[in-house]
Amino acid sequence: MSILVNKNNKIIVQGFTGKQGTFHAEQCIAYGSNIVGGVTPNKGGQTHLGKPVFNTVSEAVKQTGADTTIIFVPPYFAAKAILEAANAGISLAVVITEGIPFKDMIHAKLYATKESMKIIGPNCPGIITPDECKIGIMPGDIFKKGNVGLISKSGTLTYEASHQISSCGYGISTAIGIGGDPIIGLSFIEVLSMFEDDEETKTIVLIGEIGGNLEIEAAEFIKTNIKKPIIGFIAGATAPKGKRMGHAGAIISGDKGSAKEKKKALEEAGVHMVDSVAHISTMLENLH
Amino acid sequence: MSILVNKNNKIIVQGFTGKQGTFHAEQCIAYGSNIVGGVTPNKGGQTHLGKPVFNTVSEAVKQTGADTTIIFVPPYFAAKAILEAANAGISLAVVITEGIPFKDMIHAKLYATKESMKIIGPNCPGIITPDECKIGIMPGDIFKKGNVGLISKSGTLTYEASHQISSCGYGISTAIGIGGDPIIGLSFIEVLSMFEDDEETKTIVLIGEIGGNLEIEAAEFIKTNIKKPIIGFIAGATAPKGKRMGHAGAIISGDKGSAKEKKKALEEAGVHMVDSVAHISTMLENLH
Amino acid sequence: MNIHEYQAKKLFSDYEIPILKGEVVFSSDGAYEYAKSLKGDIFAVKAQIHAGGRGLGGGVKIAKNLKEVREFSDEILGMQLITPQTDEHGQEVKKIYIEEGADISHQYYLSIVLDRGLEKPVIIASLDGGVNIEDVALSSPERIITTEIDSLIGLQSFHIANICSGLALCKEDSKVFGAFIEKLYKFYIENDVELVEINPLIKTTDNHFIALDAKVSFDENALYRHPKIEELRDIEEEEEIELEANSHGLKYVELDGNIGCMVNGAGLAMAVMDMIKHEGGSPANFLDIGGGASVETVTKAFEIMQTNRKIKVIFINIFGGIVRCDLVANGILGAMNEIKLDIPLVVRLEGTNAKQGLEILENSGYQNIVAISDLEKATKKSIELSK
Amino acid sequence: MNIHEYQAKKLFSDYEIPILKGEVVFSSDGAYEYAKSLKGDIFAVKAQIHAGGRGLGGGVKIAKNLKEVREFSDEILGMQLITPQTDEHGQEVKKIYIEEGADISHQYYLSIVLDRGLEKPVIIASLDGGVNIEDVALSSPERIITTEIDSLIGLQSFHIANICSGLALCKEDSKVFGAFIEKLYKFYIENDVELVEINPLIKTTDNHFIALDAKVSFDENALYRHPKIEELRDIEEEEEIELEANSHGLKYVELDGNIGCMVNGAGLAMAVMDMIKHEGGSPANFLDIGGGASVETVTKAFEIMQTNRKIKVIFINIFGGIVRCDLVANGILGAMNEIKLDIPLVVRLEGTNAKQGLEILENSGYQNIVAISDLEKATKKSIELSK
Repeated sequence: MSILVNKNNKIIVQGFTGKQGTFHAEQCIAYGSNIVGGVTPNKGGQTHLGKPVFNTVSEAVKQTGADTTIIFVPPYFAAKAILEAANAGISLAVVITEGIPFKDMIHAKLYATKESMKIIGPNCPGIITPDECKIGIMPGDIFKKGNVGLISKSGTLTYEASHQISSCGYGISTAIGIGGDPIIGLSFIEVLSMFEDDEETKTIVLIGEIGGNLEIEAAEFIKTNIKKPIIGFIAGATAPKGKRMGHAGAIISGDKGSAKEKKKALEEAGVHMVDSVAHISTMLENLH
Repeated sequence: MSILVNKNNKIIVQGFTGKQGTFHAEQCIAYGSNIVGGVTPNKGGQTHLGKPVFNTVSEAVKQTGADTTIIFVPPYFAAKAILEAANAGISLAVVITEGIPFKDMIHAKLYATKESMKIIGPNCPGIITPDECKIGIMPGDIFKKGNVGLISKSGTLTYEASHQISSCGYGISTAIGIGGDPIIGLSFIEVLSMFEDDEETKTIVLIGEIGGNLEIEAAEFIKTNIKKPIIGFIAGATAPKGKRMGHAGAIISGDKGSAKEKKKALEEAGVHMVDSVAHISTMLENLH
Repeated sequence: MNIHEYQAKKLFSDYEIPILKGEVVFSSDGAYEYAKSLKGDIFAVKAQIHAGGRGLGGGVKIAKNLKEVREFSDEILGMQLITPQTDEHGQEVKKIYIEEGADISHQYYLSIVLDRGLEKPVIIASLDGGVNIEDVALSSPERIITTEIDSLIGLQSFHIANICSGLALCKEDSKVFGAFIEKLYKFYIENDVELVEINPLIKTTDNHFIALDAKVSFDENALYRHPKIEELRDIEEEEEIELEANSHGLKYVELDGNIGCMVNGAGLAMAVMDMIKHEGGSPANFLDIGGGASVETVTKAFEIMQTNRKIKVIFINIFGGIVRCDLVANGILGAMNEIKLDIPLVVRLEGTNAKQGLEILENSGYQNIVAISDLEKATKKSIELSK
Repeated sequence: MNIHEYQAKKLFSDYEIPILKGEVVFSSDGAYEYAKSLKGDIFAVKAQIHAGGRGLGGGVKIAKNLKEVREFSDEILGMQLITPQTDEHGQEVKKIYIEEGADISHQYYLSIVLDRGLEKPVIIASLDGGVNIEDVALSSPERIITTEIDSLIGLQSFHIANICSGLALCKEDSKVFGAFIEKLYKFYIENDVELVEINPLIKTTDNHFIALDAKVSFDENALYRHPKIEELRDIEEEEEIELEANSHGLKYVELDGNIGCMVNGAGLAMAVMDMIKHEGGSPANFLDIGGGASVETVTKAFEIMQTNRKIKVIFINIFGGIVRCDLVANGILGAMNEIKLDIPLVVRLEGTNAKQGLEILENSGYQNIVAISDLEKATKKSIELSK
């Protein structure tokens, strides 16, 4: 078991023939992900990386039965790519693109919700179920199979956490980077709930960061809904107010969204918080 | 029991102080419906029919705890009135207004769905649970309490059917006129499903008419979902093609939407069809 | 509300939707003069009536020279044009549209219409134009591309790509056809259009896409937002008597039978027509007098039915609800005083104060009024009196 | 992206949002001349910097005559203005806004801002303007009306009615204030605004509603659609070095400490800063070099960090994923060849080919490079070297 993705997902790549799309699609294929084709407008009919290219998602779905998409389309067109995927009946879209205007993303998410398409991202590393399916830009080989569900706003912190988890002999059921933008698709709550229901997942590692309110909401949700042990970390305790820390969403305005506030809320919800990302493995060992 | 409405609904009237709104609100109050107030922009603070008038639905909800609205607002503003009700957290809107542009209605329904507000109508007589609650413009006294669930596109046909039902000693659990416009809120399917689940309802009377596809969809649904006996009638067997029979939606285009086609589909779904509205009572007696 | 081809094309050109040069004229002289001003040596002469299928009835002719333009114009102007969409008497042609010719390389079909079931507009495009789209739908459904447009997202470039790809258009044609669809959708959305249909939409030998025909109908309920479109209403094309009824809040449709019907409520009015037919009679009309039954309303309804000489009996069926039957009865008597009716009147009253209403009618002294409370009996009585 | 009050007010006037007459000037002479051209006998002299709370730092003064205009302008122009939103050094004032006076009868607050949790814009209106809205939220939340605007329906008249009614405005004021909100919302939506805040929004004694202040920030990601707004960027207001970093695809924020950080990934970069602090050190910056670690990128990062004289050690933390650590090591050495670094470098490499990468660094011959694979050890080493 795992959550959201496994070897059965039939995946297409939107922005397939672009530089980024090509590079990462190749990596995903090498990992064993079931990439069935790609979409690039006006390039339909070609073959790329040994897979068929289609003009539209709708055609790709008709021809290949695809149910999942990974989006590398540039920011100005990415929201439209999400609309197209939702319109074509795709059920999960992983959006790698960084820099989508929030107004566009609000609209795309509204429509995706209406069409029951889940979104991971945007501006995220993607999702991986080790040894089965990688839909993203993360290095596959640092994710070892195991029983820890990993969810994070940050890409490299996901890798760091996964590295620590495997360095102490544990592994990952599924790892998801939900992205650090102000408007994102799946949030902590939905993913936590899936991990809670997933038999394979025994422990959850949650990595948040400053900005926004998602961790506070997660804390509320955890209190009454999550029974599995959670290890938590919030990045950005030393970040100054009013400055964007790389991610568009990682900004403290007023006193809201600070690491301190989030850490406190999660601790009160029973999450085992660590002060340093280097202590995730220690905490994991303590819990077992 | 009953469906959708009972003596607990707290009802407001949108377009309260207008001629139509005043007349029918008075009738509803006289029937015993729990009208808690009304809304007319710029007339907030007044008292009308002994009930408070508010400027906005939101205020009315805050002050009275209203959960239901009946809308008498003129067609040009009616869709906005629906949006306002949905925005204010109303859970059921009965829309009496006739002549709402379909584009407006599509939009209003989209938003109402998002906000989980049910709509009955527009261009409908409303809903009544005899002896408990009337939210509409139907004459209350022809609806006797009983075990027949009545659903109809037409107003006066609802009265005619109810009259026949009571004339042979039966009565109504809840009667709903869903309206004859091209775009309506609750359709046969949703209401049939509620009647199926309602303990009080033993038999269902379904009255359709020419135009559109709702009866065909209902037939499909009935096959696998409805076990209670249904008596059916489709008005407009003798209507010519391409002519609107009063209701904006009652028009046969090509061969689609004819009474013959609908009757056949419903018969195949096990509905007891009558050829004349005068035979509903006979059929009801035969079934019992 | 329907409009004429020439009106629709004028609106199209406001949206830069490509059409051929053409003009509406009212005489063969006008036709001749206008055709002379056109370049080219082939002209279309097209009857301007609302009903579709004009070509089948001889309402559309291709003239190969100016002489033929005059001949065909003479032929078509003033004819009673019968098409599959008119009744058997046809529709008188009072204006014609003269249009330049074009070299056609392919005929497509394109329409945008509200799909009631989906509650969305759908764009229907077909590889086969110039023929009945319903026939294509039956014989080769794979040649029709249907695309739903969710109002949450509107028309998107991927919709257009899907349509063009479905029609197997080449890259250059896709660009031109895509732009055509965009303009048509804009027209559809901005004007509360219910149906816009272009059949055929031609591709010319020099690769232009042009609307060769144009059928448009608008949402009646939204016309208040489009006063300029409202002005396009051609009252000559709508049944005068139906318009007259409408203007008094009555909904009226004329039929072939001899039993005049006057009912409150559209559903009940249809049910009454059905019942008459079911029992062996023949209804002369659909007439919904709506909520009220005042002396004025009933008088107007009588006046309207009097215009139909075939009517042998009038069947009034009122279910008294908010309207009390005693008031209805008085309304009927009031109207009887206004208008001398020399045919029998069967009145069925039921609902609120039905008994009092029937009594009022029975005691009225009018010999031609039969008052009955049972629906089926009243229907049978009407039929009996119509034979 | 933030803009100045004077720029925001110019945009407001394009949307017919009422403002007072005013102009930006760059000298006290200019201030004097402009003030002279204004009617009235009271003038505002306002420092134009992006940070809020200017009044508290002495950046906003009310002049009662032209002489005072000149005096205050002299005072404010060139000052290092320290406000609750600047750092302790403040921000140099290079331009001021001269504005006519107004007779204020009430001060309101109005803003429209994206609520990330709701994923909708919200309109926040308060009865108390001219004060810190967060204080009002704490002390008298009932005086703040918050209204969510769903993008499916946009701003509706009932939203406005709810706001006006929440502020207990009379019918006449509601009309004027309602129109104000409509214009402001239009401005917000059409320009991809992230925050527009008017504090205070005044009502004058003659019943006009006027934006007395204006704070606007835009969605950086959407600026490509608004080239004219992009032109309003005031690079003097943004940290020069951060802009320089940005233009090379690096994300850089300067801090107070002495350990320079160079990390791939924003989350990891924050986590490294936190870890340094947690272990007793002090980070000098946030620096995310993103996905690549080429010679050019690393060289640029070194150059940027060299501008900060406080830095005693550079801590490089790269988690090799798609980027292989051996290539990163070569990138670092390449950069070392370009730039003479006289401070120690602690490099922690982990992930793909980490071992090879560390070996390359160890064998490089650079005495000031310490290569470590354990994150915590590397952090502690950096702190040790920074003391």
